[in-house]
Amino acid sequence: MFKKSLNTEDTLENAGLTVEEQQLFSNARPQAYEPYPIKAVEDFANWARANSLWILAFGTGCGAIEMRPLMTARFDANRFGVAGRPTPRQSSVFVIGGYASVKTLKRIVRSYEQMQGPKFVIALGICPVNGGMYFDSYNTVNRFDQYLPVDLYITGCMPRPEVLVAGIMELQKMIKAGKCNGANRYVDNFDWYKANQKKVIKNWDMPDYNW
Amino acid sequence: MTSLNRHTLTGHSAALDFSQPEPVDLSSGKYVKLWQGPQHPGITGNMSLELTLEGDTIIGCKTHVGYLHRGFEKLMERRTFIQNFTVVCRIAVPEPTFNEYLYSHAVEELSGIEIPDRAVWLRTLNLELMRLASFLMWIGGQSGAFGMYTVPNWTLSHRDFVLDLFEEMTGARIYHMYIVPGGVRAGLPEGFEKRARDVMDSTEKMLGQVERVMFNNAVTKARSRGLGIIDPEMIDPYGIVGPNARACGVARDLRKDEPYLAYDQLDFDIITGHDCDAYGRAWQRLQETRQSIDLIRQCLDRMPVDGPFQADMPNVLHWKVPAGETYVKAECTRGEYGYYMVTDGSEYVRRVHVRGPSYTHAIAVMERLAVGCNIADIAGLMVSLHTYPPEIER
Amino acid sequence: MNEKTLNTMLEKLKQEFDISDIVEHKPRLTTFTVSKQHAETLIRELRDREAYTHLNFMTCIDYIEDGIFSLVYMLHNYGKKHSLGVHVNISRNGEEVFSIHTLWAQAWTYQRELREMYGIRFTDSPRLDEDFCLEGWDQIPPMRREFDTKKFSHERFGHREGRSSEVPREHMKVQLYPNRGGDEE
Amino acid sequence: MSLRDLLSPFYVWQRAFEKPYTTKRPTLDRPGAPAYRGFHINITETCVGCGSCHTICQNHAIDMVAVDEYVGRDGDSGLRPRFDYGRCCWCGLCVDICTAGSLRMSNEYAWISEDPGDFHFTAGIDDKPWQENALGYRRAEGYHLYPPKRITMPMLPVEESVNTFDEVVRGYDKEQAKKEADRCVECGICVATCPAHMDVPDYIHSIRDGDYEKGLQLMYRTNPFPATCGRICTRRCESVCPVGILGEPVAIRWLKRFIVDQVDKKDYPRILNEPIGESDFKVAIIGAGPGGLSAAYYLRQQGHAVTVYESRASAGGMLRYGVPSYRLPDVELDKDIEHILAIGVDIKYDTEIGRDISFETLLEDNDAIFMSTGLSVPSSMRIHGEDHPRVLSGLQVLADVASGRDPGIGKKIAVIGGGNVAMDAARVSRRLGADVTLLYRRRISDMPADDEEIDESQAEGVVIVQQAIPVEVLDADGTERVCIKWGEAKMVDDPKGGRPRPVLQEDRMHTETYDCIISAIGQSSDLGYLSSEVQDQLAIEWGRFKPVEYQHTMMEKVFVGGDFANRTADAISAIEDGHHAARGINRFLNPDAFIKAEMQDE
Repeated sequence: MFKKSLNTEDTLENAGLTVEEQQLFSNARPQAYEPYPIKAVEDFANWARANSLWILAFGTGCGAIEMRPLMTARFDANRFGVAGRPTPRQSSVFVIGGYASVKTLKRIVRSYEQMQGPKFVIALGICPVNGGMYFDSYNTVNRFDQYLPVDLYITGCMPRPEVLVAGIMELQKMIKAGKCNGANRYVDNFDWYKANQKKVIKNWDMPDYNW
Repeated sequence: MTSLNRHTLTGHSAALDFSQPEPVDLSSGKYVKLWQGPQHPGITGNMSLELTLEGDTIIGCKTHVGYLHRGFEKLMERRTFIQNFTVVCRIAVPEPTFNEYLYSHAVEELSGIEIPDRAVWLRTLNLELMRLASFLMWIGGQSGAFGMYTVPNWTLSHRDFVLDLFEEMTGARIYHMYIVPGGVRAGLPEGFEKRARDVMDSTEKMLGQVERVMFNNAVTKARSRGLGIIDPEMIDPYGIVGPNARACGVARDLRKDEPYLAYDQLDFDIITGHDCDAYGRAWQRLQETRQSIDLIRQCLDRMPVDGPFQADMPNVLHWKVPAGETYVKAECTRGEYGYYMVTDGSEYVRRVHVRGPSYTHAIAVMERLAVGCNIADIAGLMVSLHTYPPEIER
Repeated sequence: MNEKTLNTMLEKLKQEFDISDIVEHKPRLTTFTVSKQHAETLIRELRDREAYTHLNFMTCIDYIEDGIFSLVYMLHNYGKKHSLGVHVNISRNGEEVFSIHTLWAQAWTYQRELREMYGIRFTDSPRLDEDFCLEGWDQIPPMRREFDTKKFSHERFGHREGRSSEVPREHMKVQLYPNRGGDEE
Repeated sequence: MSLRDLLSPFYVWQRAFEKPYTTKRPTLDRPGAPAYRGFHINITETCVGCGSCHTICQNHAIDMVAVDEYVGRDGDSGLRPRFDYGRCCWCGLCVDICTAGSLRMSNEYAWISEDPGDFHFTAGIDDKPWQENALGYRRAEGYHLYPPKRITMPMLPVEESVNTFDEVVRGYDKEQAKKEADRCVECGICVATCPAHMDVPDYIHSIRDGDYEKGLQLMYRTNPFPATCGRICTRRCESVCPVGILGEPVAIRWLKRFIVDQVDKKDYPRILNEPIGESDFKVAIIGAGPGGLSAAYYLRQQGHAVTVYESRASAGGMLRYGVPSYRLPDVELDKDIEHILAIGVDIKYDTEIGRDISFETLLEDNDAIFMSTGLSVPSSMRIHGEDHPRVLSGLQVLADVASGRDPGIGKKIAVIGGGNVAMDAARVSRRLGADVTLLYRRRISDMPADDEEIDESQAEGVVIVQQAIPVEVLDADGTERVCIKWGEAKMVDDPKGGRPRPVLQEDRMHTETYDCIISAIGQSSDLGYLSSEVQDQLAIEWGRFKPVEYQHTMMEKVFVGGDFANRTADAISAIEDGHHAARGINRFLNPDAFIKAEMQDE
C-alpha cells in the first residue's frame, strides 16, 4: 500500500512538489475500503470500531472548546469508547470543530488523509454546513462537504457536550449498521474533492494524497 | 515604577535586543526543524511553533498563527452596530464576555449612552465569572502540560459548573451574547445567587486541593521552576501585561488603575508575585482565581435586585453612531484587552481594532523565551504564558 | 493626568514636531496627527522622554475616499495613566513607512500584519514578507475597503442551495394589489 | 525538593471516595436552562411576517417564505420566517426584535443529521418536537431594541383649543420627527393596507436622512394630497403597524404632515417637476373633491386636457366643507390643491352638471369622464318630527362654518351620531360657544369615530351619552327651541356572533329641550344630475356604484370613484380611486400601448 506505484496509468501527478520531493512521496491513489466477505466478521469489526472511536486531537476551530469538558470528568466520553489521540495515524474520528479557515483546511486535508481507514468525520456547528457565522468571511470555507466527506453533522453554535455525546452515539449506531462510508465516498470522488480543495488552497505544496 | 522605566530605557540591557536569531544551516545535519502544531496536543489552540533544535535544545522558534483567522475586523465593517455584538464574542472563544463588554462599552461611549446601575453590576458579575471560568481552564491546561491529568478533570468540571451558571444567567454556555450595547439582556434568574454561592464554595475548596496536588508537587516544581523566566526589564519593551507582568512584581491591573464598571466599589488589592518563571505565573493565577471568587461574592452581595438593566435605546435596525474615535480597555485574565473603534457617523463602524494580550505574549515573548528551552518543556512554557490564538489573528 | 501637564506636553510637541488635529476624546485619551517625517522621532521621544513606554497597539484605518491610510500608534503612560494616539497619514499607493521594530519587540508583528492586510511596506522591518494570517493569498490585501469580502466568499466558497426569501412589501404587492400603488410604467 | 512535595500529590486518593462529577446520561439528564437559547418557536397565528427578524439577522439565516394559510390577512404579509441552521448562531436578536412577540426559543438543542441539507425549518409550520416546549429564551420584560412608545405630539391645550378654530395638533419639530421616524422597522406591511399604497417606509426613511424633498417626491407618486392626509387621514396604516402590536404604532400620519410642513409651497414645482406627457385626449371630471382632483393630477401628467367641474365656489369637496379648520386649515388644503391646478388642470367652479351643462354633452365632448361626487345628502334619522326647522344636519353646520356663515345653532344643543361628522359638528359647536350633548345608540367603544377625536371632544367639554336611542322630535315652547325624546338602550349580544345590538328600553325614556339638534348619522349620494336612462346604464345600486376593474363602469367612457363608489368612504380611498381611475382611463385611451407592454412581459 505504501509502495510507490510507478509506471502505471493511474497515478497522481503531485505537481505541487519539486522533482526531489516527488521521489520521496507516494503518488498512488487512495483505495476504497472493502468489507470482509463474511458478514458476521464485518459486523464484528464494525462493532469493535464503533466502540473504540479515537478522536484526532486537532482543535480546528471554536469546537475545540467543548472537547475539553467532553473528555474530562463531567461528560467523560471515555466510557463510550472515545479517546483522544495525538496523531492521525492512530485516530479513526476527525471532529471538525466548526469553521475551517483556508490555512487550516490544508492541514485538515493532510491530517485526514493520513488517518487509517475506516475513518469517520463529524462536523460540529453551523459553519461547516453553510458558512454559519462566517458566511461572508474571505478566509473560511462555507460548505465543508465540498472538501472532505462528512458522516455526521451536529448543528449548534457551539454544540454542547451533551449533543456531542448524542452525536457519538449516533455515529456508533451508523457504524454498526455499516452505513458510515464517507471515506469510500472520498476515494470514489477523489478527483472532484481534490479539484475543490485546490480551488481554495492556492499554495498546494504537498502531495496530492498524503499517505 | 519610574525606576523600572529608567532602567529599561538605558538601552544596554539584553532585554532590549529584539533582533531575530541568525538562520542556521539545516543541511549541516546538526540541526532539526520541528513543527509543533497546529495538529498537536501540546499547543494552546490551533497555532503552531516552528522550532529549530540542536539536540533537544531549542535554538530558534517562530510562531505561526492564522489558522483561526476569520477576518473579524473586516466582517465588523459590514455589520450594523447591533449585529456586531453577536460577532465579537467569537473573537476569543474561552473569554467571550470581555469582547462583548468592550465592544458595547466602545459603542456606548461613542454614542453617549449611560447604562443603568443594575446593568453595571450584572456586567461586573458576568466578567468576573468569566475570569473564573477561564482561569479554571487554564489551571487544568498548565497541569496537563506537565503531564498531570487529574487536575484538569477537577478544574474543567468546576469550570463547567460556572458555565451552568452562565447558561442560567445568559441563555448559553459558551457564546453568551449577554452584554449588549445599552445594557444587558436580562436580570438574574430566581435562585441564582444561592447556586452561584454554592459553586463558589465548592470551587474554593477544590482550589485548595489543587494547590496541594499541583503546586506542592515535586514534578511540577521541577519542571516549572526556572522555566521561561521573564526579565522584569522586558515588560515594557515587549508589552507584557496582566498576570505575566504581575508575577514579576509589577503592580498593574486595569481594574484598579483605571477602574471600569463597578470595580471602584469592590474591595480588592492588586496581587503581585516575585518569581518570574512558569511556576510563579501559575501561582499568581491561582491567587487571582481566588480573588475572582471573592469578587464574585462581593458582586452577589451588592447586586441591585430591581431597576432597569437597559438604557433607552434608539431603534437598532438603523442605528447611526456619531463620528468619533475611542480606545477602551479592560483587564481580562491575560491582561489588557482593548477595543479601538473609529466611527464615521454611518450605520456601520469604520474600523475596529481588537487588541489582545496574546498578540505579543504568543509571538514576540514566546519566540524569545523558547530559545534555550528543552523541547519537552515547550508545551508547559506555552501554557504558562496563557495565550489564546483566536485573539491574535481575529 | 492633569490637564495642565498634558497641555504643556502637547504645546511642546506642537512646536517641535508640528502636530495637528489634537482631539481629547476623554480624560485618558488624546489623539493627534503628525507628518511622516517627524513621526519616528516623535514616537521615540514620547517613549524615552515622556514615558509613554507601552505600545498598546498599532493599526491602520483606510480612508479610501481621501486616498490615505491613517496609521495609528497607541502609546500608554503607566505613570500618568494616559494614552496618546498618534496618527500618521500616508498615501494608499504603496508609500513606504519607517519601522518602529527597534522601539518595541512586538512592533514588527504589527507591521507584518499591516503589510498583509493593507499592503503597507515598512522599511527594514524583519520578516515583513512572511505570511501572517493568510496563506497563498492571491487577491488585493483584504482589509482594504475596496475588497468586498462577501462577494469574494460567495464566488470562491459558494453557498448551500435551497435558500430563497421574499420581501414582505413586494410579496404583498404581487399577492394583493398587483396593478396598484406607484407609477404605472 | 522536600518530602512533602513528593507526598502531597498522593492526596488525590482522598477524592476517590467523593461523589463523581460525571453526568450519568448526558443526553437525557441535562435539558437546557429555563432561559436557554435553543431552537426557535414561532406562534404563527400571532406573527405578522414583518420580516424584522430577517433584517436583523447578521448571518442571513432567516428566509421569509410564503405560507398559504396566512395570505391575505389584514396587516399580515403572509410570510413566515424559515431558519437555516447552517447559519443561525442562536444569538436571539430575532426574538428581541420580533414586533409581534410571536418568536421565542425553546431550550432544545440537539439536532444531528447525516444530510447537511436538512437544517432548514419554518418555525411553527414544520412539525418539530420542541414546538410545545414551554421553556426557553424569551425577551425579558423591559428590554427593547426599538422605542415602544410614540413621541408625544404637541397639542394646543384644551382651554385654548375650545375657543379657537386654530389647528389643535401643532406638529413635530425636527428632533421629534427624527425620533419618531426612527421607530419604524421598515417592514412595509402598511403599504398594502394603505388604500393608496403609499411608500410609507421610504418617506419615513427620508425623514431620518433629513431629505424632505425626496420624501415629498415619494408621497406625490401615490398621493397628491399629502398635507391633507397628513392631518385627517383615517390612517389604517397605523392600525396594522407591527410596532403597535406590543407598543404604540409609528405616527405615520404625523410624519407625513411633518414632511409637507418642512417644504415651502413655492418650492413644489422645482422639487416635484412632474413631466407632462403628450396627448390629444380630453377628459372631464365631475366633482373637485379628493377623488376628482387626484384623478385630474395623474391624468394631467399623461398630457390629457383635463377639466374639472365643481358645483361650489371652491375646490376640495368634503375636505373643505366637511372637515373643520382646526383639524385641516384651509391654507394646508390649498397647498395641495394649488399644486394640482398648477400643473395645468383646468377647473370650472360653480358649474353644476344637469343645471349648467348636461351630462350627455359632457359625454359627447370628452374622450372619458371621471365622476366622483361623493355623499352629500345627510341620511334621515327615520323618526317622527325630524323635519323640525331646529333639526339641522351636521354637514350643513360644517359647510356653513367653513364658508364663514353663522349656522345659528344656539347655546345648548344635542348632536346625534357617533361618527367623525358627529364629532366635528360637536366640537365646532363647542367653539361657537354652545353646550354640547352627544347622543349615541351604542357604547363609546363602538363609535366609528377616531379614538383621538372622541378623547379630544370629551376633553373639550362635549358630554357623550352612550346607549341613547332618539325616539321622537317634539315641538318645544317657542320656535327657537326643540325637544327630543330618547330612550336608554340595553346592549344585546348577537346570537350570530356579530357586534352587540342596542335594544330600546321602553320604560327608561328621557325628554330634553335644546336650542337645536344636529343630526349626523351618515350621508348618501345625490345622483340627480344623471338621467334615469344613464342611471340604468351605470347599474347603480342603492345610490352607490360598483365599478369593475380600474374603476370602470358599465358605460364605455365613464369611470367613477370616491365615497359613492367604495365601502370605506374616506379621503385616502377616494384619492386612490382617482389615481386608479387615471390608470384605467390611460389604458382605455391607449389600449395598444398596454397590450404591447403586457405581451412583452410575457
